[in-house]
Amino acid sequence: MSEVLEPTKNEEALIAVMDQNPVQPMPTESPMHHLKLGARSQGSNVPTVYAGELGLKGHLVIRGDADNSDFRKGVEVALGLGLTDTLQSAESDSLSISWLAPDEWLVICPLDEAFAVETALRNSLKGHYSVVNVSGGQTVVRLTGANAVNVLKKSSPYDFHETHFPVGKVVTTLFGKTQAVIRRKDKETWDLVIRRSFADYAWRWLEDAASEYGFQVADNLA
Amino acid sequence: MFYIYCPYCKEHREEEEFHAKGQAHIERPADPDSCTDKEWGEYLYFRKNPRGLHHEMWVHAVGCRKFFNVTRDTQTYEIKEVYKMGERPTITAQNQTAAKQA
Amino acid sequence: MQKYSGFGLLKHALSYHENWQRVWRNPKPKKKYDIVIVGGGGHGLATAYYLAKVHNITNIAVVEKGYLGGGNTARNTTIVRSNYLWDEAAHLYEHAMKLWEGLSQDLNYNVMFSQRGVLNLGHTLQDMRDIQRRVNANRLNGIDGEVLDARQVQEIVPIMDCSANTRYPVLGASWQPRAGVARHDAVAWGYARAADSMGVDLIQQCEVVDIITEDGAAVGVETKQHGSIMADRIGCVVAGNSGVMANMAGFELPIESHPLQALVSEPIKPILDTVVMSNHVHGYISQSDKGDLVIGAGIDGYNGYGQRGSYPTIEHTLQAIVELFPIFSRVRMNRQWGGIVDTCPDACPIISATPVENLFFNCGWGTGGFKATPGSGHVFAATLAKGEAHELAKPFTMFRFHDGALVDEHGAAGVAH
Amino acid sequence: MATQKNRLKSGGRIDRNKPLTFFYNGQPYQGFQGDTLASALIANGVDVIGRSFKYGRPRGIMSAGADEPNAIMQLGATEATQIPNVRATQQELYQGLHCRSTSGWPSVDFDAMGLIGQFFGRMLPPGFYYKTFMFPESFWELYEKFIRKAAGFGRSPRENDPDIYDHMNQHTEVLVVGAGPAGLSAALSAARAGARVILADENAEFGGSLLSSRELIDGDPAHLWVKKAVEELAQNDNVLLLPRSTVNGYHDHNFVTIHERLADHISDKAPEGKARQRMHRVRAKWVVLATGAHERPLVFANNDIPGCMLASAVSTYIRQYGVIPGNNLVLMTSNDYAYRTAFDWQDTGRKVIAIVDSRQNPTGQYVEEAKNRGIKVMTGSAVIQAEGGKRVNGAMIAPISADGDRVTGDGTVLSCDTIASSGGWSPVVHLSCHTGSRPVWRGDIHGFVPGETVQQQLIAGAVSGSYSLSECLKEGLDIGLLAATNAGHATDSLNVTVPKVEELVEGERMAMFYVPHSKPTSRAPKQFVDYQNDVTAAGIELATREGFESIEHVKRYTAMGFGTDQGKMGNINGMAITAKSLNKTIPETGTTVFRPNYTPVTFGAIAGRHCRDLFDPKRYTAMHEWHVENGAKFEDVGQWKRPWYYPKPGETMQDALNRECRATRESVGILDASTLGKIDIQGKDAREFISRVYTNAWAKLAVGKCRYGLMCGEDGMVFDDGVTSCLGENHFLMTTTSGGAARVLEWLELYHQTEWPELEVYMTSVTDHWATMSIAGPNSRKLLAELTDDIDLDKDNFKFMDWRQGTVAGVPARVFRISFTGELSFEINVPAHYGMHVWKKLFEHGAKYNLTPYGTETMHVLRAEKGFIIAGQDTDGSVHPYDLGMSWCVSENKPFSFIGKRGMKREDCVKENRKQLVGLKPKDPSKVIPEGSQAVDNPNQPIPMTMLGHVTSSYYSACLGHGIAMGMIRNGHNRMGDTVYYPQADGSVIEAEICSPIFLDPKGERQNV
Repeated sequence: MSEVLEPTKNEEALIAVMDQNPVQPMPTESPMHHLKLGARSQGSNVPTVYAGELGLKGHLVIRGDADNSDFRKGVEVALGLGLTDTLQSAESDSLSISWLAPDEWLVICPLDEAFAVETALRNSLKGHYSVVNVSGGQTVVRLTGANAVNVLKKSSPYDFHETHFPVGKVVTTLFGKTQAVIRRKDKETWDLVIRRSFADYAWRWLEDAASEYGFQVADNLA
Repeated sequence: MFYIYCPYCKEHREEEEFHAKGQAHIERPADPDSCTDKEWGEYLYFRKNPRGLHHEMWVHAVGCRKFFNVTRDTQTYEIKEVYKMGERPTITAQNQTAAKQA
Repeated sequence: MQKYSGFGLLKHALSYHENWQRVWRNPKPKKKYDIVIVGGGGHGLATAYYLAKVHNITNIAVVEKGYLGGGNTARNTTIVRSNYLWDEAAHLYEHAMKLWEGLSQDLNYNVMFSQRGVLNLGHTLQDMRDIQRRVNANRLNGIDGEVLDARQVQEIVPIMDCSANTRYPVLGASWQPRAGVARHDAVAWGYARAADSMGVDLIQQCEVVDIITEDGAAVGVETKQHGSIMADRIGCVVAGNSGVMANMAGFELPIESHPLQALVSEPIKPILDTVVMSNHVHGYISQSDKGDLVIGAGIDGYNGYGQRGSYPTIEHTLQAIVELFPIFSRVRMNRQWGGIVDTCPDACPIISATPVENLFFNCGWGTGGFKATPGSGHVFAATLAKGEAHELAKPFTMFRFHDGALVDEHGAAGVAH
Repeated sequence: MATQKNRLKSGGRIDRNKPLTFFYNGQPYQGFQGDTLASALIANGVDVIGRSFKYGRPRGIMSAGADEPNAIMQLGATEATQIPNVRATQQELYQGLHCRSTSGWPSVDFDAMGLIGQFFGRMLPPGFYYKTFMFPESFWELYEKFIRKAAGFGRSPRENDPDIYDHMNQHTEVLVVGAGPAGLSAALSAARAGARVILADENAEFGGSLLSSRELIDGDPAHLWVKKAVEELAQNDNVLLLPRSTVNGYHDHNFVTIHERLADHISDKAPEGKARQRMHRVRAKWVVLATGAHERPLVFANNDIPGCMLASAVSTYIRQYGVIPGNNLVLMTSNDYAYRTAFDWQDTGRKVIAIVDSRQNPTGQYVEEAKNRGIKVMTGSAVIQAEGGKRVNGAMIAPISADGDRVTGDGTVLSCDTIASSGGWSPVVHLSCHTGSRPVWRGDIHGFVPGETVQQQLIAGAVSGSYSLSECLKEGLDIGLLAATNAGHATDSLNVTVPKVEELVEGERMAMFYVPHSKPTSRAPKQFVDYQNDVTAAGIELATREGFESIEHVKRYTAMGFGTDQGKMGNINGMAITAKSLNKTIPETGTTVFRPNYTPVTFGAIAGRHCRDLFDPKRYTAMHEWHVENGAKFEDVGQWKRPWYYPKPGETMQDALNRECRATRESVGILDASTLGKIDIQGKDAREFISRVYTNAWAKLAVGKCRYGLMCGEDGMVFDDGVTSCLGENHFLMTTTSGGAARVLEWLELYHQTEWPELEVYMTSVTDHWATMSIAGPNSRKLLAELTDDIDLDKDNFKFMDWRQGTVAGVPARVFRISFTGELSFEINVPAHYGMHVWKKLFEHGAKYNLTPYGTETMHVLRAEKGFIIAGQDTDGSVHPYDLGMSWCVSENKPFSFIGKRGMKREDCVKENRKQLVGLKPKDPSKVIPEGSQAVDNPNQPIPMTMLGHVTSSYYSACLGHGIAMGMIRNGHNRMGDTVYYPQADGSVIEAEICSPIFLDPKGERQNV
């Protein structure tokens, strides 16, 4: 198997693959860094909604033909997780994969593993596909608590009732006047993937919508 | 507000997630350079604008970003059929009227 | 024609208003007319009026499938202005503006044309560039208008939030003092009454189901209720049905019909004395003489003949209104409705001959129809009378969509309410 | 404080232990918890609560619900919490409520208009303003002021709303509208079947008519059954109960809006942090309309004198609120059911003078009961006229013909203080009409019922014309089950038993709308149809006499139905009168379409949270905080907040621009360019795809190279531009304008998905992923060199329009040697989470080079000095590349006919004399031609002048020491050196010379060093 482990020269010339992790760790700022979430005042009444920004993650967008068994296999080999079906997600200890479109999936992994995962994918995939590192472009907000679902109902026209949105389902839909990829992690916990430039708005919206239920910023949700 | 079935997400979504993209099945002329101004103008601007069944294109903009076709009654706003790019409608004004006469 | 005046009113009051005459007759259609106008809305009735008045052609019928003035004439936000960007459009709308001034006296019917001025707000630097460009063009075209800064806007509309802390602060506006609003129903009724008095047959409840043609030329219309009515020339002024009508005659138009929504608040005491329009945040508002806040929304993106649009469009509009006028947040929406607007790719109308001889179309006014009513009728009357386009109508031929000579009002005029 | 003289000792659903003080026109009054403002006013014997706007006639409370036309109040204790046009019959009473009547000057009790109205009232028939105020023309403005003053009821607050409003999106299988007998039953059976159910009712308490009914259910008072039903529903997790929630709009595909009032019953302001009202945006699989019916008043002379009321309203006030609106009642009816009002009245111990029944010989159980109760029943008669001023003091009763068309004998006046009337019931069809369905007339019930609809809608109870309680209960249960079944629930095993009620034996109802008078309609005292707009029977006759024959014309001419009650009380009567005067039937006359809202809805509630800070997203780059800390002024570009310029203390904008420009040209400046759209394009056909969507050639662009591209629509007009780089043979990075990013990506997807699916290419937005900073100026290379050791910056190894991958400030980066300023320039892309770090490092090292941050305005100046266009500013959708003088950017001989190629060849696009983009140099170097100025050849030409084109961009160039501009000039490319004139609003004229738009470094040497 060793020969497939490193990309062939030819591959490199075709696609500019880039390890985006510094050799030495460098200071980072997450999309919500400026909001100083830790320091934000919390609602007076007893919290029934908690939310926080998960630290920086590796985000990879995979594109390819779901009906191509080589592609399916290749992804499974590389990730140890198979492509998920329409509106479905799967996760392992370090990875999650979410369906975004019939030919598009989002893989979230630890930030410093993004290149390793991309390389693994490129090593095991051939033909027409693409892998794009978008780690800097989005962030994950984890929303939990008894009233989390009501915050979502205020924010999106989607039906979040468990008969319609069971654990593991993932949808891209409206969030206020921006959008989010929303995944149900468990009965009361939801992960929202938000684009960096909208993060400030999304957080303020969320805080505002949650305030009446008693809202608390939580940084230990991961 | 419409409730539109996305054939790629395989469920109904609110109209707010979509953009209407106008008449469906308009094909770009194979050889534009050989088109007359008239032909090109019709491709650019002239549209079917029926009162009744209309085949139109929508995109699931806040969602899977896929374009698809919708057959909708422009009077009652009923959606009769949704089908993917490259597919043909099974419900048309012609076969509807035919069905009525039958 | 029975003359209307304050004195007349008094006279009739003494006789318990029992002797008012009909405002128009209810004639049976003749077999043939010189000109048949399809569509009894404001534009169609104005066309008939000017045909009779200016061109002395009175052997005319206006056929209307419903009731007079029952289409977009009865469904718009009644804004009248002429500050369009391009020369062609500006001249056409200014022609209309000049006819609006004095129309009540001309028709002896008070159309309540109220020249309270229109503000088109600018919220971005590009908005302001576009406003400068448009106002300069207007000025050199002889159309009144000036560019105001935020402070001057605030003086004209003290209740509007012109502060810097809104999401898209008001940077300034274009201001056309001669612009304003009018009573939409009265416009249709006034033209109808005046046209009728000159002998024009107004035939309501008469639906055209086909255009009768003989070797490539239109010779009449087939109607549902009265069979065929023949004519030397036919003018179609059927906003909201233009596409359908064109298909009857066997051709397509560069037109799509979209829902355009509007709404009114409950009547409140006078508080807004001018018309405020914002293309950027998408809200258009004025206050009617009855006291309702009259608010126009944006066009819905899909084709629709249902005379209703989608609810989020209403939400976005009221969000914009509350953003501009936070004090209106507690005022309540009484009623919403929708019209059908025929939109052209360049947001300008079609006043034109068609592939069918003797068949003329006046359509595609999009959101600009009401304000153009007198001008549209006036130039279309000339076009029908002479069989060739009036000077002001020439740029608006439907064939511009072949050679590409568009008059693109999208650029700077935006949504042309 | 006034005593509650009309409050009954017992009865009603109010809490006599909770007295409430409220203020009406400044006077304190008392009511009880459970009162509406209307019931409390009646309890206190307040008769006149308003004046009619045209005639100034005194008006009293007519109804007990949404159909009330008269009791329109101004509510609110403070300026900021004013609420106009509150319907007293629907406003719950709370402690300290402040309200005022909205009409009458100087007061409702003495109204000047009232006098004027008596004299001039006759001068004001429908449409009077169309017929006058025309002469002289100049006076109209004056007339209009007077007309406007008279109009309008309440007033807007003058201060900003302190409250917040909220939206909640709901999805349900069954939405039941109305919690009367039918609605409650429908909700019960649907819920028992396991469906997700929402039950909404506009009132505070569920139960509808059952709360004031005389009838028994399973042997108990009806309200006990209501209690049980509500308890059962409340315990079901799948049921959402929404009291105080008006279903005000029924939209397409079963989308329904519900306006819930969370705080209006507590105060005029919501508790801190809570929403005052909430809009539920409901998507329902099935909608069950159980909206009931409104009673119709009868149209007789002076029927607006306070004391004239709806029969059902009188019963409601007695039974539900424990108040009685008078002492001596005359009841006029055309049906049996209204008799109960006389019984309710009599049961309180007050006097029923007579029941006046329009039917010749009514039968039925209530008629018998009335006789047994010793109530005088006058059959074949009608109240043809009310007597009185500010309160009814008599009813003139006369015999009428069997068809109800004529008065057949002399009238006699019975003295009384209350006239209750009932002309039968009108089903509340409003919601079913909202999506275009037309109601249909049913002769047997003299009313319209919902017509055919394409919505998934069911109807139950009175709205379907089933008026008896037993019918309502049974229909409700059946329809509820049907809805659940339709929604996919098994219901056959379910056994729902219909509660037992004693069947009421009713006699034939008579179709009675307009009550004849001994005088002809035009001469009889006013007979009101639409109270709020002062529309009378005579007015409607006049309208039809004048030729307004369509019901829509009648409505618009008389303003019938345009009030805040939207014709709930008057429309059917008005149509009946219209039909009569046209000798048509009501169905022939047709109905009118009802539109949302059912009852008025607060703007704020519709706007929801999308206002103030959350009106629209503000998009920030990774370096935004730095810009804020360094005093940047911001410009809105799309949703982005971009630094516009960075003024130093004491600097004017122009000072700052001059400084930023010079620093960049003389040393080095830096721009946050992160907002540029960036699209990652991969696939073996990427290159082919790109060459189809751009106007220029891409076949030979080598890996490591960048190229500028123009994007046109199929009409050949420019709509976006940007630099695209070849990252790999199958890999490109496209940049777009900041505002155009989303549009361009959708545009590319459109062509890929619809026209060229065979092309193997994937496009992914990386706009947010890369932080982009552009350093420009002679020292930019030196600066960059200090922060990278693995990129060879040698001018020959890293050429203009090359890109390299490497490390900048320790962060993996892509560096593009491209320039929008004409200077030596590098665009550094790093993952956005490192953006701030790299940006700050650049400043650490940049200090010695006087590294100067510049914003969009300086960027505009610098690029204008070089003649670079900005799509959207120098283009407006009507110019093609040749107009812009950018033929070098159009590759005619590409094999594939790229998008725009054919469009720009159309007759009008290739004609002589098009407007073309040129440079413009003011003759007076100190002048800057205002952007948007219009050029003319002859400044003395009389208006209208011949315009040549407008100035698209114009600035003062500090580096050149004079103003520069770009603009459109007709045939401009062939007019180099000509002088054109720009007439200004202030009368001045600015002269400019047409020149090349490239003002600085035409050979491009600065960027190639």
